[in-house]
Amino acid sequence: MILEFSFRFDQFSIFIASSIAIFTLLIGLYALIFMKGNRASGQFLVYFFLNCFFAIGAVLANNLILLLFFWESLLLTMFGMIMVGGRESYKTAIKAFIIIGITDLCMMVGIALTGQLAGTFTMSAISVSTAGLGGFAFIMLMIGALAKAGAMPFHTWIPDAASDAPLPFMALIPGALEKLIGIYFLTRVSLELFKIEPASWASLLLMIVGAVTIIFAVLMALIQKDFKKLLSYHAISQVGYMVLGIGTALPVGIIGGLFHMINNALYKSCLFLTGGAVEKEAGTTDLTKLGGLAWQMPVTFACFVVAALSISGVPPFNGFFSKELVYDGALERGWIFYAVAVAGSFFTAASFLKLGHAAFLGRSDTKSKEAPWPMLLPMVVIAAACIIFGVYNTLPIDRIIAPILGSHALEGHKFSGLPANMFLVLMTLIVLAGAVLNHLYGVKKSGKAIGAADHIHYAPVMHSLYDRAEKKIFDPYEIGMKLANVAARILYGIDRFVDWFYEVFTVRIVLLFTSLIKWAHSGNISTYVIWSLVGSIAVLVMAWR
Amino acid sequence: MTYLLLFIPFAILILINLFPREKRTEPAFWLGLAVLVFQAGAVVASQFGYWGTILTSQLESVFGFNLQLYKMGHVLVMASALAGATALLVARATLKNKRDRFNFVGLLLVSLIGINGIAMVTDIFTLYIFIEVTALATFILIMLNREQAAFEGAFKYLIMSVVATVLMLAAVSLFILIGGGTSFLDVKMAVISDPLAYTALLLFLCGLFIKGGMVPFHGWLPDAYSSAPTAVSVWLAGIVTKASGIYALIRLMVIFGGLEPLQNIMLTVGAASIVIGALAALGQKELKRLLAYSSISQMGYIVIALGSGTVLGIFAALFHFFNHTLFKATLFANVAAVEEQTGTQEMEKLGGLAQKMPITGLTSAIASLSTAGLPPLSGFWSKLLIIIALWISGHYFFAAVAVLASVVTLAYFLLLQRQAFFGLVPAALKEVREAGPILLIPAVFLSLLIVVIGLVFPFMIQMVLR
Amino acid sequence: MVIDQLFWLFFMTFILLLIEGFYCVTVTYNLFRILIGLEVLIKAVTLFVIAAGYLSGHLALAQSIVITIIVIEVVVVVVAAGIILGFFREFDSLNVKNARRMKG
Amino acid sequence: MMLLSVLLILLVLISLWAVMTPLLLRAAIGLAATSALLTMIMYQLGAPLAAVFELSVCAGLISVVFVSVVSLTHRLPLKEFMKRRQSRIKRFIFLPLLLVAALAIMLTIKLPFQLQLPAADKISDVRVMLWNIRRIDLFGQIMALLAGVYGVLILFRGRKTDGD
Repeated sequence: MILEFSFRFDQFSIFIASSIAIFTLLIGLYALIFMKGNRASGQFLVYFFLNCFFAIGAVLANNLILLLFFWESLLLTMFGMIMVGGRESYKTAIKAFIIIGITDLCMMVGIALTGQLAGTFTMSAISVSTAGLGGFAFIMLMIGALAKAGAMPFHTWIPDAASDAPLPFMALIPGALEKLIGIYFLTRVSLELFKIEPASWASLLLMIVGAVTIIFAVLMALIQKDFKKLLSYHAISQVGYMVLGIGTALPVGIIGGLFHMINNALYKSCLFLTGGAVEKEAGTTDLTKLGGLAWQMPVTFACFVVAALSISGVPPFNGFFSKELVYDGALERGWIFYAVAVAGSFFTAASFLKLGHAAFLGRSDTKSKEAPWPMLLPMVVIAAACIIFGVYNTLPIDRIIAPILGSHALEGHKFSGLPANMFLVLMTLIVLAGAVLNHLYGVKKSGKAIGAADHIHYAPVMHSLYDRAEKKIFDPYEIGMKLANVAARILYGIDRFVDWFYEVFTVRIVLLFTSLIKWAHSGNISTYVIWSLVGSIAVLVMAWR
Repeated sequence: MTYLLLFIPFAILILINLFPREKRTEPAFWLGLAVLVFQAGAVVASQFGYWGTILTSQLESVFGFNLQLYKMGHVLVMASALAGATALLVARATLKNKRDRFNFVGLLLVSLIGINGIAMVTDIFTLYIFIEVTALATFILIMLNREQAAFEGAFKYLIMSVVATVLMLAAVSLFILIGGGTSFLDVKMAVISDPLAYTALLLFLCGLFIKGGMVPFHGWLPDAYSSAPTAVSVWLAGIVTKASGIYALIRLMVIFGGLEPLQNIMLTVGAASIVIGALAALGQKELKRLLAYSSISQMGYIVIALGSGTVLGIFAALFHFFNHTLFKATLFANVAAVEEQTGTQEMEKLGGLAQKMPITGLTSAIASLSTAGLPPLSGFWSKLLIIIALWISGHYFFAAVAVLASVVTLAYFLLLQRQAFFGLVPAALKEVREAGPILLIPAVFLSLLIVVIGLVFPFMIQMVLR
Repeated sequence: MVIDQLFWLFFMTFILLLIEGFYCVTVTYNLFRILIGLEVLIKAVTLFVIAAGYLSGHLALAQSIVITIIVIEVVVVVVAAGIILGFFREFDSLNVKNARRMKG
Repeated sequence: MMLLSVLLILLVLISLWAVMTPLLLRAAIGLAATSALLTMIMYQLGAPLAAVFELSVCAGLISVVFVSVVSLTHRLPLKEFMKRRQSRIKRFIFLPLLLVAALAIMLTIKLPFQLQLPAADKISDVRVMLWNIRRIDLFGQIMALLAGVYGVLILFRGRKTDGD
């Protein structure tokens, strides 16, 4: 087996690589200001740009082993960047390191198996079926890709990192870059290396993972009370749409997933950047303390609105178009997936209404001023890109994304422009309207006037509902919202269990063996001599022929 | 060149003893360093075919030694030069007594001759002699400070070493009985034809396992490593046990690699060493002892690679051999720096040293991560090649063991980093400062090598594998 | 056939001496006696090498090897004696229990 | 053959005595006697040069080292000695039994294979062998002795001295 290390420059890889470069440039500019005064800012920037180097290497690699090299190098820079956050961040860094490290090991196994089955490690030459051992290899590779993208159940480090790591890290790595390369690799694996079919189990598995991730993370996001933490759960939730889209294995879903990937990178990094500006200027990201920033930081507010509308899927922003494509694909594969995706959309809108209302509207207790221009510039550029990619969606879809699939797969369909299926658009609009109504309802029932933003953050849904619940128990709306709340709690429990499994259970088992081995090393030399004699006899017996 | 590798250290050894008693420590250090630089230079020069023609032909008539330096030996000679230079610098900084420093150089040269001999032997009994010379010098080196613990460590090493001697010499006598000679060629002929000689080979391998500290022959190793002065630990972990145990194993596996049962033994012993070494390291409280168990685990990787029985496996084993010298020497140099500045190497008493000693912290992080096999560091490539070699030869289970154990490796190094280099600085260590340049130079140089090799290797692999 | 019988005779002696040596090393509490056990082991091997040379007709080779073994043996014993003396100076006893401080 | 068998049996017995005797001095003497017997066996087998080495170095030099070590370490008080002796007897009593058992087992099984001996060596002179063929071994011996010299210099120095 010859290890030939080569790179690959096609439409897809160049597109992703240049996106990575652009994001790194913009957010790097932002980080220069944001990290000013931090003791370890120089160290952070070194990791930051090294990260860009490794990410581009991973995207351009045409050999699975070379890809693994760059891929695992990302682990190192990620660890370093979280570490920079401060004293408390060590635990988070370790957690991220362990989770990503273990999934990378799974990926290594997958790569070894794939190479074994295909007889080569060159990606462009690999074609394996998902039957038998190939299926195992597919799952292993998928685990690696999904963990990088931050899908369930490999996500638990992201919310922790949100509160510990420096904000440019959140804006770039979990917000944009890891999504890009994670989904890039997932696409390569499922469409090129394995060529999954719409009816296959692999496709179904991906769709289930996508749907679960959407609904799970968005419910978690709904009950968060911190600007960055809320965003970090959305960073997980949005991955679900991409995975769902690609999992459909239909052209419309794949294009939707890929388009959503780039859209998500845009608006999510923009949202994190506004969060960073708020943190820098107001001094906190706690929603109970924020309020009325809209008039103090108008540009930041404007960018936030654009990005929030995008992520909620309001026309004509970019998120709307990509979500429509994903819905289209999901509906074709089963109404349940569509329902989950739409529900996710509803909660997304609700939580962003809450966030925007709490942080930017209402009465202000703090005196903040607008962020400096190097921090504003990236936000504005990205927000503008959100609008451009929405209004002129022909540009990214027809020029960049559709050619990735190749013309024969498209069969003459055109996916750009206005969505083809007007029923879906109507549904989306209804859901969005529902979200707005829900928000207004929640605010009103929270006990104070609309402007009382500092009160709303207390879970606009839950708190008001608990007050109402004593009087109107059989209100279907309330029951529905209660169920959502209970589901959120249960999912939180699962979240903690996964965490416990990674951090406590495995460690306990290992430590048990460790103490056994330590006990065996009694320091007695005759024991050691006897060991070696027994070992010699064992060697003689084992190799007897 | 083969003769020079033995005689130049020998001549220097005589020379440093000729200096007057009061003034000999400094020249001994510099001459010792010069020998090691010569070693490294000789390896580089021999890559360009420079030495073979000029000097050897004239010396050949004078000394009729049966020695040959294969390409494989270059790795050992180079690694011993690097580890030796590190050990010398660490000794200069940490050994306070002038006489100790002088004796350190002398004994280092004796064991260096032993190691160079191991790199070049063509005869199984001569191999034993050089292993024994290296071991003898090492017993004394361990007791250089004559600390209480050192007597215990050295005595355990000595006892196990004699057990190894018994096994190896029993093998040698069986080779004489059946093959009528002890050169590798005779031994090979005997082993292929006769089951008794095959048994003898197994006995010899057991002896090498003891010397190399493989599980379950490893009892002496943690005690010897942790009780020796740190400068000696660099030398022991960096090259001595590997040269006298593991390199000899590689050499024999190159000769007898095709035998199926031998591969099974290598795989089993290697896997046991990897797992038990890593698990035991997880529970250690002292830096040196942790590194000692980690050495056992890493040696396991080399041996398991030999078990694959492929050329790629042997190449990977040699590469990991070299990498292990790089990162273990760096880590022990860091331990020396920590011990020098804080006066302790117990992890519970340390903390937050990355703030106080940034360069030491950084180099130790690089070396630890390289040990755990993380890209873009050199350790990643050797581990990857080992796993690929195992996978290609169909040993899926052992490949899985190798992969999973690297998680544990990562765990104990993260533990080390957290307890020693991150977190809060204890009150007793508020005044700690960075170690002096003598301790930093080898650490920085070696960790630079780790990074550079890691980054350059993917572009070199085609050339190297050919 | 005589050769085979002779070999078996030497082999039995070799094994008996090995048993003595290893028993002594593992069972005793005295460091010095461990050294005695090690010496018995080396004696056993020396005998076996000479016997192998004698039986196979390579006595010259066996003799030269035995000479080397003896030289190395002396150095090992001297070093071991030095360790034992140092040990005695530290602990004022030769009990091997003093050499079990490093464990785990 | 007869003489050889007797010598070998004696060798086993004397080394057994060296291992079993409670007094360290007697153990050292027993070891010297073992060496002397080994010398005789070597002589019987026609290896006089190795025999001389064995006699002078092992029976002579090593015994000197042993005796001096024994005399440098102090003796136990009589009461302590008797107590140790009791526990020693308990521990060492199994050794003769073990030896007898091993001997019985080995006497019952015959050699399971035929020895295939190689052609006799052309060089029968030890001097030629040692000085011409195995010259590298001599170099190794010199290095081992050098290490021994360092060992004596470092280990036999008195208690830790400070300074040079």
